[in-house]
Amino acid sequence: MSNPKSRGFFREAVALTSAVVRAMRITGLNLFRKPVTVHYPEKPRVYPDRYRGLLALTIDKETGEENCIGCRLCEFICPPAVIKVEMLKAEKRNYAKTFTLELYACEFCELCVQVCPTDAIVMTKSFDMATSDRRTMLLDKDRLHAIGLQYENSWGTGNRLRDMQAPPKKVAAPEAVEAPKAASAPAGGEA
Amino acid sequence: MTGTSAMSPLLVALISGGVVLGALTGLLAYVTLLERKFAARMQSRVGPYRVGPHGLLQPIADGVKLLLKEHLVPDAADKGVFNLAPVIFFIPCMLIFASMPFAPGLGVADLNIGVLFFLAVSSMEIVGLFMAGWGSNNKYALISAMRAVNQIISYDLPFVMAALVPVMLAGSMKLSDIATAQQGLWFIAYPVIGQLAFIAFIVAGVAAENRTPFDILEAESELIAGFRVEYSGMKFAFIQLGEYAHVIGTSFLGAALFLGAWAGPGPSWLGPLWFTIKALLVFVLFTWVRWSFLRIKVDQILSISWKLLLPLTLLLLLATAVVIVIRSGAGV
Amino acid sequence: MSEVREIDYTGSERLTMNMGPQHPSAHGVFRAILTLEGEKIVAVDAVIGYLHRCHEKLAETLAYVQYPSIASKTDYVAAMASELAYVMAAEKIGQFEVPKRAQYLRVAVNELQRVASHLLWLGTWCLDMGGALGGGTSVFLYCIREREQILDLFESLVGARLLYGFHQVGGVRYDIPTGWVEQCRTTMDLIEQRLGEYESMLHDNAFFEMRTRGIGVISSQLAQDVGVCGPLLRASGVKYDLRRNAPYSSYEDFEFAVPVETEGDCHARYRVRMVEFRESIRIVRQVLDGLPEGPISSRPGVKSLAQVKVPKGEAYARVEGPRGEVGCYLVADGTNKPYRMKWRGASFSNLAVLPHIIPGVTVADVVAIMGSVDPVFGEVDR
Amino acid sequence: MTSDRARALLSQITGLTVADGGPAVTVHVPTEQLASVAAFVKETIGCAFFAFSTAIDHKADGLETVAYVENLDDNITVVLRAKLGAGNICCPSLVPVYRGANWMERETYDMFGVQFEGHPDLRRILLSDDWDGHPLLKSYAVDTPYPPYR
Repeated sequence: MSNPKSRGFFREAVALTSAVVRAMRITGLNLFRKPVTVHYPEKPRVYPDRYRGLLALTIDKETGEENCIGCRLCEFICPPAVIKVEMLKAEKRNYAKTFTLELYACEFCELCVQVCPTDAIVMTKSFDMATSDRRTMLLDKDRLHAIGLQYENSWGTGNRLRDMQAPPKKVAAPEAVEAPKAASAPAGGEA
Repeated sequence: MTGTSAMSPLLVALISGGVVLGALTGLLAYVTLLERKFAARMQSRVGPYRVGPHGLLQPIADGVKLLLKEHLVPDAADKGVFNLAPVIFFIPCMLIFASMPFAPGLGVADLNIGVLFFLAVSSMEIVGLFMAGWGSNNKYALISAMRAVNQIISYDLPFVMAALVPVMLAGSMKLSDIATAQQGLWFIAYPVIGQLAFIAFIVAGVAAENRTPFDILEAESELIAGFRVEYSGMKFAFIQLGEYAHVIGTSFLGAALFLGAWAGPGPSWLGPLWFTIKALLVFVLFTWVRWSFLRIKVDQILSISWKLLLPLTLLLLLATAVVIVIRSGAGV
Repeated sequence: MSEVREIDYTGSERLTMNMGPQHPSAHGVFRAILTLEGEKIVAVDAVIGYLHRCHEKLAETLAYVQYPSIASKTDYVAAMASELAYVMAAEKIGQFEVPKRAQYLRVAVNELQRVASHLLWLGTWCLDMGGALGGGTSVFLYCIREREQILDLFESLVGARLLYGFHQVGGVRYDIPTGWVEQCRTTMDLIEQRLGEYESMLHDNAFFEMRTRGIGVISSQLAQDVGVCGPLLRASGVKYDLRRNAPYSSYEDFEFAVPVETEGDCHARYRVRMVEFRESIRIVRQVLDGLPEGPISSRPGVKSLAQVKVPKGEAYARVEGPRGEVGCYLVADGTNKPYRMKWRGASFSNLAVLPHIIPGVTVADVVAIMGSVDPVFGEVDR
Repeated sequence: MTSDRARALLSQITGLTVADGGPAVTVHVPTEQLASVAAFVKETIGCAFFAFSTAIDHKADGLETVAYVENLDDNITVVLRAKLGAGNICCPSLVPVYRGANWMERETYDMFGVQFEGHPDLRRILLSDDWDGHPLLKSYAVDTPYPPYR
């Protein structure tokens, strides 16, 4: 306050006027720019390949079998502990007897995807999960499979993520480092 | 009131008052939409969009919403004052249109002291405002009311001075006379004096309407919403409507004083339309100023008023007087 | 402060006013109990803790592989900085090496984060001073518009827009996708151009100067005594930047200027941050030019909880976040979980200076000072 | 002033143990000497910048307070560590020396229950005033059925 006061009548008048002109020029300039608003529900957003959205379980495209072997790695790694898995032992391979995911507490850190040895759990390119009932956010195995079929899956799967973070010893293949954008096909069972 | 001499003057006044009020309410509602759309485009947004095509029904939705809202009265409020304040605030804001001639002969009461009436009535809103601030029994509202008294008193002076320049040039306080005097040359086109007076009018007008950068009494980021923080529902709507009525009234006054009122190309019945368009232009200018600046503090507002604006407008008045003397001397 | 608290709140000429916890300018949930004489503030009591989420206790229960993605929630406006501080502390104790490419990527995301965070600061600060129904909103929305571009960059890099989980012990989790470098360059050019627009709205603007010059002066002595850091410290005339004075993550490879102002008022903080914008953009460009090839992590991708074990020891890792020194003090006991973790939130120390500078100013100045301090309450309360 | 010089200066004071190695000068201070050593560090070594202070719960060995102070001009970090001893929760306050210790010590009191003697305003800061116990103590039970937080 001391500064403008000491400037004198005409200096202050000139300073005020130039401030007015410059500020109004910028707002006037933006008047003719295209609005950046996206009319969301009508016009879908474009999601990048690595989008971390709703979680889903995958089904092997060829055999039609679920990929999850119920190993519970995702349950252990989950920081907010939203995943609960029970293992069902079988002859050839194991299955998840139950698989529940409390989506309302999930923090979408993608650690469960990263640790999955069979690429069974993935993230999808969707965040349309608004609901008026909390219970619908408690996802069981069937819901997770349905979400996986309903929405486009993101690029990240366990094997891809671990390949990308390849340790120095294995000498990362250049395409593994540069591939992300190209290899955006929906994650299938490639375990 | 030419051509309606068959009817009694009271009836004419009632009818025209009703027409003006009705038209005004519609105008006010849609002026809010205009401001919101304009501000949105300045900020790279689209503004109201969902209600009706491109948000055209938004003002109606807003009105209905405010009608249905619950009326909350704070427990410790001074109930009488609290409930009365929006009305007291609203009436002068609407009353300012009484002296406004929308076309030659079309108006409620084209008083011969029209400008003075406008200025006097528009300053009366401070009473309602102070009542609202005091009656709410809220510290934010109280501080806001105190600031309001400071600000409006100090800005009425430069506002009057700026409005006096066209009055002096026209030689009359009657708004229709001022409009007629601008048939040849609008007062804003008067070299130097006209433009400076218009700028001073806009600045003082912005301050008198409590809009950014002079909205210290509303000041959402400090005083939340100042004097209206406790109001809800229709009482809030009254305050809001009153504010917009004041802004639009000032815009009409600006158009009448500086932009030649109803003068414009085309037949004379287009006059009211031209007048409204000019008033909306002034309104858009107010809006543009509002959405371009940061708010300044109360002491700075006062110092701008007393140290900058008042001397400037006084000088302007002096210059106008000199011009008038020279012109009349040349005429004689 | 004690001398402030002793003032009688019920003095006859005084008004006690609560600013917050729910207040448009509280920047979250901050409660300042102001004692006013007219519009002048004579005493302030700051109440924090409304956003306390037990981060330090939580860190004792979560493994080193889990916590980095939670660390981003301390300072949610600059998530990358707090993640980096945590993993750097673990790397310091375990003496894990970090590949050069990972270090450069860390620098890139941290500088992008600084630009994003400063954009949010500029916007919200102008919102404080200009009001939600005035020019402040315009600046705010312009800033948010540009910040979105940076969030888009993060989204295509990590997949998330706010809480990233980008860092991990020994490197980073994500490599850049194809086309990211070009996208980043375009964004940087755009933001640099738009910064000029903000400056022409604010710089030398008489209205802006009236609100900021000479307001909330922090002397360099007070700043150091309280532990004020980051742009606030530099605006008070102390030339101290961790990126320069204690380089980490290959910051020594890059050229950048450390702006210093001596006034210590709100306007000085504004000038410091405006220079930092441009310096950050400069660093990002240097990273993109000199990004080395190679692995992004010195350790195999995380597969299990016990994968990262840190030997017994303790370390204090510091990162120059957008708000200043983000420090993580870690005590490890040889298991896969820390024994004790302490966040030194930059905002916590910055906010602690408020009781020293607020008495004597007016209500309108409080919001300007709050905004110039730029607190993020996730980091204050943790 | 350099780190080595600071080390030498500090090791001359009786009662202090200066840990060797590391970029930071770590000093183990007896509790009763804490305030005077802090004043010495501030005035003589020039560590005007108060970074942070906290405490560590060593279970049976009791609490230990840690304070980081820095000399920004010469890049010296001094770590003041004081073992309170088992069962002892009293510690002299650093607020008379560093004003920044005010909130930091309030937080330490809040989380560990350390009673800072000479602190002008020792209240809880993050938790509410009616909170029971001091949560960052290792003995503080987190009573929750969810496995990772048990």
